[in-house]
Amino acid sequence: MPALAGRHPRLQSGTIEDGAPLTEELILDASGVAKSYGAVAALRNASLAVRPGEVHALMGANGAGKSTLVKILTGAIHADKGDILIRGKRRDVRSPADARRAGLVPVYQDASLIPDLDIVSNLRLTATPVEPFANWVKELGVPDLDLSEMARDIPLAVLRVLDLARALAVEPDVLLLDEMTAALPANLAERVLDVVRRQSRAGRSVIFISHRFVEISALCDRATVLRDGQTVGVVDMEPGAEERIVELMLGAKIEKQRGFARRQASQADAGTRLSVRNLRVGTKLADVSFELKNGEVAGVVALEGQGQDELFAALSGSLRPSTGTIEADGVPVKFSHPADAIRAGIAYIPGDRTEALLMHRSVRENIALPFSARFRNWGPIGMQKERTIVGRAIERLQIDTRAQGEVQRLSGGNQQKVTIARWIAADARTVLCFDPTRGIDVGTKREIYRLLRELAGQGKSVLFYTSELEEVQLVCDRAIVIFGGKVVDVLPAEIADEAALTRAAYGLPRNATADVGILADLPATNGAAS
Amino acid sequence: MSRLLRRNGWVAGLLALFAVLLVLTKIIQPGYGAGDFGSLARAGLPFAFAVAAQAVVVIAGGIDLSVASMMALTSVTAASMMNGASEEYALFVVPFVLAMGFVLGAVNGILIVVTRVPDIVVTLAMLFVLQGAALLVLDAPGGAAAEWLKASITGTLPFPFLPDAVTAWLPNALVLLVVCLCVVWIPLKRSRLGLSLYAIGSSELAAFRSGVPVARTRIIAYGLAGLFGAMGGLSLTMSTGIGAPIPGPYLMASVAAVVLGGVVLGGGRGGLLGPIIAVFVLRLVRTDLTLMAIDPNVTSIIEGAIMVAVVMFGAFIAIRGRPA
Amino acid sequence: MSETLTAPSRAPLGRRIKRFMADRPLVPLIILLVALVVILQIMRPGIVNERWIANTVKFAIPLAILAGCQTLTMLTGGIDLSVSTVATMSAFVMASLAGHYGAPAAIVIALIPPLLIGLLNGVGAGIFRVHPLIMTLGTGLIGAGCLQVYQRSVIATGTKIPDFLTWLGTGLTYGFPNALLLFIPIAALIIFTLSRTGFGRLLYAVGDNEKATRLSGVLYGQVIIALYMASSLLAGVAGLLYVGLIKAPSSLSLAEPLLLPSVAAAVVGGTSIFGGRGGYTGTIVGALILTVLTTLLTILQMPEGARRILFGLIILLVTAAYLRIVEDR
Amino acid sequence: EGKQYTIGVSNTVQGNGWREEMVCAIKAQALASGEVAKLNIAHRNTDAAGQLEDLRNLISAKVDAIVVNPADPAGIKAALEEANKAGIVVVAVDQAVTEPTAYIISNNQEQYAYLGAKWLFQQMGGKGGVVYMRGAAGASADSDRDKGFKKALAEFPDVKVVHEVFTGWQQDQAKQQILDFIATGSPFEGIWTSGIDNVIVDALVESGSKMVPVVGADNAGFVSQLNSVEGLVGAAVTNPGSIGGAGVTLALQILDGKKPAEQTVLVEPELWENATPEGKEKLKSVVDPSLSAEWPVSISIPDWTTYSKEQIIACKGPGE
Ligand SMILES: Nc1ncnc2c1ncn2[C@@H]1O[C@H](COP(=O)(O)OP(=O)(O)OP(=O)(O)O)[C@@H](O)[C@H]1O
Ligand SMILES: Nc1ncnc2c1ncn2[C@@H]1O[C@H](COP(=O)(O)OP(=O)(O)OP(=O)(O)O)[C@@H](O)[C@H]1O
Ligand SMILES: [Mg+2]
Ligand SMILES: [Mg+2]
Repeated sequence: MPALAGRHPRLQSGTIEDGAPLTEELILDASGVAKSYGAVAALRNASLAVRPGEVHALMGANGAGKSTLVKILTGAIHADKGDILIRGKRRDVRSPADARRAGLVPVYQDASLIPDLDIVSNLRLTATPVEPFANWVKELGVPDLDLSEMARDIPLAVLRVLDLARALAVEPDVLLLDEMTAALPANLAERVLDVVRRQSRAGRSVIFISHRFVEISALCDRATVLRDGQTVGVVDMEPGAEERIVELMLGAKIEKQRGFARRQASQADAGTRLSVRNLRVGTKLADVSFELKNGEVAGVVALEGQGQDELFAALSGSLRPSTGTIEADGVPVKFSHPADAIRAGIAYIPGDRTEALLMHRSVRENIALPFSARFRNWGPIGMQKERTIVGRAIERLQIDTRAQGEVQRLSGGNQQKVTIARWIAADARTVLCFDPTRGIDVGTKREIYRLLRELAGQGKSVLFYTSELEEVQLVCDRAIVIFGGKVVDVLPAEIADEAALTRAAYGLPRNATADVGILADLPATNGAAS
Repeated sequence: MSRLLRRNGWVAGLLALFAVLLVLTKIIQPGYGAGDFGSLARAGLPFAFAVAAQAVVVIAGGIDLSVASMMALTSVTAASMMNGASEEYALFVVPFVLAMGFVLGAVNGILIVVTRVPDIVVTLAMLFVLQGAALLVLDAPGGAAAEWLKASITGTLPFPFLPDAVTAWLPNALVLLVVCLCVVWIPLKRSRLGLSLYAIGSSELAAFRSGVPVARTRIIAYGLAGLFGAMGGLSLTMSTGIGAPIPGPYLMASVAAVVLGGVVLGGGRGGLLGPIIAVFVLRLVRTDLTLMAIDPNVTSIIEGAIMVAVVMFGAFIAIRGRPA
Repeated sequence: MSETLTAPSRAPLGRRIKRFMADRPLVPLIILLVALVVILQIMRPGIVNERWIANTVKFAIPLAILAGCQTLTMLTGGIDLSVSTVATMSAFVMASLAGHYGAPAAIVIALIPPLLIGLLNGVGAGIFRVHPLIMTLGTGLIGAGCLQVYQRSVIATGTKIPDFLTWLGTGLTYGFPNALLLFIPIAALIIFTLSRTGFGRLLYAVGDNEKATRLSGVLYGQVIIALYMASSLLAGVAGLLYVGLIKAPSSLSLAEPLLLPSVAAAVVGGTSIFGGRGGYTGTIVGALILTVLTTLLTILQMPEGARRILFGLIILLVTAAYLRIVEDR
Repeated sequence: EGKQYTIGVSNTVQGNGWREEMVCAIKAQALASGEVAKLNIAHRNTDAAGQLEDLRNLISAKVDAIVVNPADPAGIKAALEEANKAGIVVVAVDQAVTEPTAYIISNNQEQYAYLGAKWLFQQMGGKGGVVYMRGAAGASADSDRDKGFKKALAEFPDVKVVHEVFTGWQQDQAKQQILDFIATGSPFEGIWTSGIDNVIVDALVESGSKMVPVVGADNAGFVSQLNSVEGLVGAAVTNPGSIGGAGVTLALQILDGKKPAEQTVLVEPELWENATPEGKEKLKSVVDPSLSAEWPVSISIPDWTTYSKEQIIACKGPGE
C-alpha cells in the first residue's frame, strides 16, 4: 500500500518511479514535516521534493494538509518537526519575507493584499517592481487595472490574479500556488495555466495545488499526494496517472465520474418555483428573465463579471433590483434583506465561505444559525432537537468533525460543506449555490453533486453557478448562460457540453457542429498562436 | 479628482464645518479676533497631540488607553526637571522627555507583542502604571517650566513675505503643532514604515504575508504614540507652567476626535489631518457655548449630541453612498 | 465542544494539565483568584474571614453586573461606555422620586431613562453603524448632562433610598449578602441566555461574522437594539443595587469609578474585546479578582503611586498568565 | 439701581455636591445682589489646561469679572494675567492662586485639616491609631490639608497613622477601603476623613465594628448622622460651598471700587462636635434634612452672602 511508501517518498520517487539518479539537484526538499493544532494533526509526516523547472502538483483530499504545507514552506507558520532544504542547504524559513529572500514566493489560498491600501502601495510594501507587475497583470487577462484602486474595492477573482502577478514580478525560483484557479472563471484560469507553463519553460519551479484534474494533467510534471497529513506517494504525470492519484488520495479506488440521474421528463411540469422577469440590478445585470421549476437544478454559466454576482445577490435579498419582478410560487416578492428571501424559502450559499461562516464558533452553531435568526426564536433552544437536526445534516454531508469546536480549524472543503449543511438543516425550498465546489476535492465534489440531485429529487429547486463547465452536465437539468448582463441562451443538459457552453458564454450563436475541443487542449493552441 | 474628493471628503467636510463655526463665532461675538484664535490654538494643543497619538495607534489597528497618563507622566517629569533649573537646562529636558515618551510607548507595544494580551488591556494596565509613576514623580501639582518654553506657544512670529494681518492669525501654538506633526508624520507616511502601519491595521495576516515585520511595526506605532503623547505632556507644561500628576480628560477626547476625524476604529483607514481638525471643531464648539453663556449643564448634552450626530451623519452618508 | 478532543493518552502531564485548563478556562481564573486571596491572607493573617468574604462579594456584585453589560456588548464586538452614567442615573432618579411616589413606582420610573439610552445606543450602533465606543461615549455624555439638568430641578425635594434597597445592598442573612438574592438570578439568566437561547447565539454570531448572520436572515439592527437595551437595563439595576450599598443617593458620579473596572473585569474574565468569544462566568470571576486586588492594594502600605503601578502590573500579569494557560497553540 | 455687570465663572469639577452648592451659591448671590445682568459659567470636569481654555473663552466673551475655583494655584497663572491685562477683576475662591493681581477669598484648607485632626486626637486621648482617609492623590487641596493634618499629628507624638489611603473623594471607594480595613482586624481609635464622611459612618454601623470618633465635613448627611447615629462621636468641620457666593460679593465690591485692604481673605473653618452639650445644640440647629446628603449645610456665610435659603436651593441666576 502506498501508505508505507510515505516514509521515504523521495527515495521512491528518485529510484523506483522515474529512475532518475538520487543525486539530481533539488531546488526544494522538505521531509518529515509535522504540525499539530492542539489535538488536530494537520501534518504528520509530509515530504515534498521539487526539481528545478518542474511544475509539481500537490494533491490531496480536503484537509489533507496541502495549505498547511505551503504555509510552512513559506514561513507563514512554523512546523513542529521536519527539515527543509533549499538548493541542498538546510534553511529555517522564519517568515514569508524570509521565504521570499530564499526565492520561494507563495500565492495563498486566500487573498493576501492589504484591503485598505491601493495597489501601488501594496506593491511598494512588498518592494515589488511595478513595471513587471503591470505586464503580468495584462498577461493574465486583466487589461485595464487602475493601480490607484483600493484592494478592498476589487473583486475576488481579480485580486487572485493580482496576487499572482505580484508573485511573478519578483521572478521566484519556486512559485507556490494554493488553489490559485479555484476562484477564477475559466478564461482567467486558462491564462494562469499558460503563465505557469511558461515559468517552467524558463527553468523555474512551480508547486501547484488544485482540485481540478484537467489542470493537473495538462500542466504538471509530477504530483505529490498527501493523505491525512502524510505524503503517500509521488506520481509522474503520464496518461492514467489521474487514476493513481485519486487512488492515493482517497486510499481506495473510486468509480469514474459520470452524470447523475436527471429529472424525468414526466416531472417537467412540476410547477414553477421562481420566476424572474426583466430583472435589472446595478450596472452589470441588464435584463434577465428565466424560470426555476420545482425539482430542478438549473446551472448558471457566465464568464467573470457578466452579472451573475448581482443576479444571485438580488435573488437572495442582498441587493435591491432597480427594475423587474421576482415571483415565488406565482406570488410577486420584494426582498429588502436576506431575511425576506429566507422567509420565501430561498437560501443563498456564497462562493466565498468566509462570508458564510462563523469561524470561531462550533460546527453545530454554524449549522443551527438560521434557526435563531427570527425574533420569535430568540428564546430557549431545544438542545435535543437541535442536536438531531444538526447531526443529520453533518452525517448527510459527511463532515469531518474532528475539529468541530471551531470551524476555522476545519479544512477548506469541510468548511464549504458546513455552509451547505446549514440550509439542508434549515430545509430551504430553494438553494442558490454560487460555485459551491470551489476548492473542493473530487470525493467531496461528488458528494455535493449527489446532494444537489437529491435535493431536486425531493422537489426542491437549485440555482447553481459554476465556474467549472463540466459540472453542468454532471449536475444540472438546464444551463442558463448569461453574457453582458443578459440571458443569451438556455441549454438542456444533454447538449450543454463544455464546447457548447463556452460558445454561449462568449455570446456566440449556438452551433451544434462546431468542435471547440475540451478545455485542456486550449492552452496549447493558445501558446502556438502567440 | 472625484476619487481625491471621495477619499478626502470627510476631511473637507470637517474643514467646512470648522469654517462655518468660525463665522458663527464671529457673529456671536463680533469682537472675536486673532488673539482669541491664538487662545483657541493653545487650548487645542494638548488635545491635538493626544489625538495624533491615538490616531497613529488606531490606524495601526490598536487603541491606546494610556495616552492621558502618558501626558501626565511626561508633563510632571518635565516640570520637575525644570524646577529651579536654568533656562538652558530645558534644552536638554525637552529631548529627554520626548525620548522617554517614545520608549514608554514602545514598552506598550512590546508588552502587546510579547504577552499577546489584547492592546486594550495592556494599555489599560499601562494607564495605571504611568499614572502611578506620575504620582511618584510629583505627588501634587508643581514644578516649573522654562520661560522660553512658555513663550514659544504664546503670541505670533513675524513670517517673511506675509502681511501682519495674516501672521496675526498664525499663532505660535498652531505653528508649533504643525511643525511637530509634520516633522514626524510626513516622512513617515511616505516611507515603507508608514505603509506598514496602515497594512497591519488593515489586515494583520495579509501584512504578515506581504513580509511586513508586524511585531516591529506595532512596537513603533506605540512608540510614536508615546512620542506624540510626550509632546502633549510638554505642551501641558508649556501652557500651565507646572506639571499635574492627575491625567486630564484627554483619553476620551482623543478617541472621540479620532473617530470624528474619519479614522476607522479597527485600523487601516484615515490620517492625521482629519482628527486634528476635529479637535479644533470640538474646541470651537466649546468656545461658542461659553460665548453664548449656555447653561453649563446643557453644554455636556450639546457636546455629546454633536459627537453622536456628526458620526451618525457620517454613517448615514456611508450607507447612502453604498452602491444600490 | 471538548468531547471530540480526546487527548492522546501518552501526552506528558504538563501538556495534559494545560489542555484540561484550555477546555475549562474558568479553572485557571479561579486558581488566580485563590492565589490572590492566599497572598492577602499571608500579608494580613486573619483578614480572610466570613465578614471579609461577605464584603468582597457585596462590592463585587455591582461590578459584576456592569461587567456583564460589557461582556454582552463585547461579544458582538462592541462596548458600552454609558453604563456608569446609566447606573448613576437610575440611582439618582429613583432616590429623588422615592420620597414622593413610593419605592416601587420610583424604581419602575428610574428604569425608563436607562431604556431610552439603551435604545439610542442600539439605534446608533445597530442602524447607523456608529462605532459603539463612540456611540456610548456620546450618549454617556448626553445622559450625564441630562442628569445634571434634572438634578437642578429636583434639588429642593431631597433624596431617599428605600429601606428595601439598603437591605438588599448592605444586609446579610446567615452571613450571606442579600444582594445575592438579586445577583444569582441575574447571573443565571445571563449565562442561560448566552448558552441556551437564540438571542445568545446571535450575540456570538454577530460578533464573529456579521455578514454571515445577515445571509442567514439575521436582522442586525434588531439584535443590537435589543442588546444595548438589555445592557442599559442591567446597568440601571446595578445602579439601584449600588446606591443601596453606598448610600450616597445624591451623588452624580456614583458609578463612574466602576466604568474602567467593568471593562477590565470582562477582559480579565476572558471575553474578547473583538467579539465572538467569552462568557459570563469568567466575567464574574474577573470581577471578584479585581475586587480582591483592590483590597490587596488598600492593605499594602505604600505610596499611592506605587500602588497604582502595582495594580496595573497585576492586571497585565493576570491577563497574560490566563491567556498563556488557555491558549493551546 | 447700580451698574449691571457680567460675571464669568470657571469651575473644573462637576457632579460633586460641594461644587454644585458652590455654583448655586454663585447664582443665588448674583441674583440677590441685583448688580449682575448675566452669569457666564464654564463648569465641567477638566484639568488646569482645560481651565486655561475656559478662562480665555471668558476673556473673549468680555466679562467684567471672573470668579474662579482654580484647578491649580500656579497652573492658570497665564490666563489670569491675561484677564488682568484685559481689565477683568479676578476672584479665586476655595483655593489660592499665584497670580498677584487676583483677589482670593478662600476656605483655609490647612486650617480645616488641622482643626479637625487636633479635635480628633484629643478625643482619642492623645494616643492610639488613626485612620487617615485622604482626598484625591495629586490634588492641591489634598496636599494643603495634608500639611494641616501633619501639623496636628506633630503635636500628638503618641498618635500613629495606622492606615493611610486616598479615597479619590469617591464614596464607593472610601466605603470599600474602610470595610477592607475593618476586616483586617487591626485596632484603630479614630478616623479622619477629607469630607467623604457619611459612608464611613455607614460602614462602621453595617460592619458592627466598634464606634470610634469620626471627623468629617459639614455635609448634610454627616451632620444628620452626628445627630442621630447611636454611639457616634464626631465632628464636622465647616468647608462652606457657599464660598462661591462670597466670591461674587467680593468681585462686585471691587467692581464698585471698594477694594479690600488685603488681596487675600480667608474664611476660617468652624468645628461642630457632638461630644459636648453646647456642641450638640449647635449641631441640632444646623441640621437640614431638606438638603441633599452631599451638600454642606453651611449654605451661607455671614457678612458675605445675602441670598435666602430658598434662593440657593432654587439655584437660579439672574435672567433664568
Ligand atoms: N489553525 C488551525 N487550527 C486547527 N486545525 C487546523 C488549523 N489549520 C488547519 N487545521 C487542520 O489541519 C488539517 C489540514 O488543513 P489544510 O488547510 O492544510 O488542508 P488542505 O489540504 O489545504 O484542504 P483544502 O483542500 O480543503 O483546502 C485540517 O484537518 C484542518 O482542520
Ligand atoms: N468561461 C469560459 N468557459 C469556457 N471556455 C472558456 C471560457 N473563457 C475562455 N474560454 C476558452 O479559452 C479560450 C481562450 O480565450 P480567449 O478569450 O483568451 O481567446 P482569444 O481570442 O484567443 O484571446 P488571446 O488570443 O488574447 O488569448 C477560448 O477559446 C475559450 O474557448
Ligand atoms: Mg487548502
Ligand atoms: Mg487565445
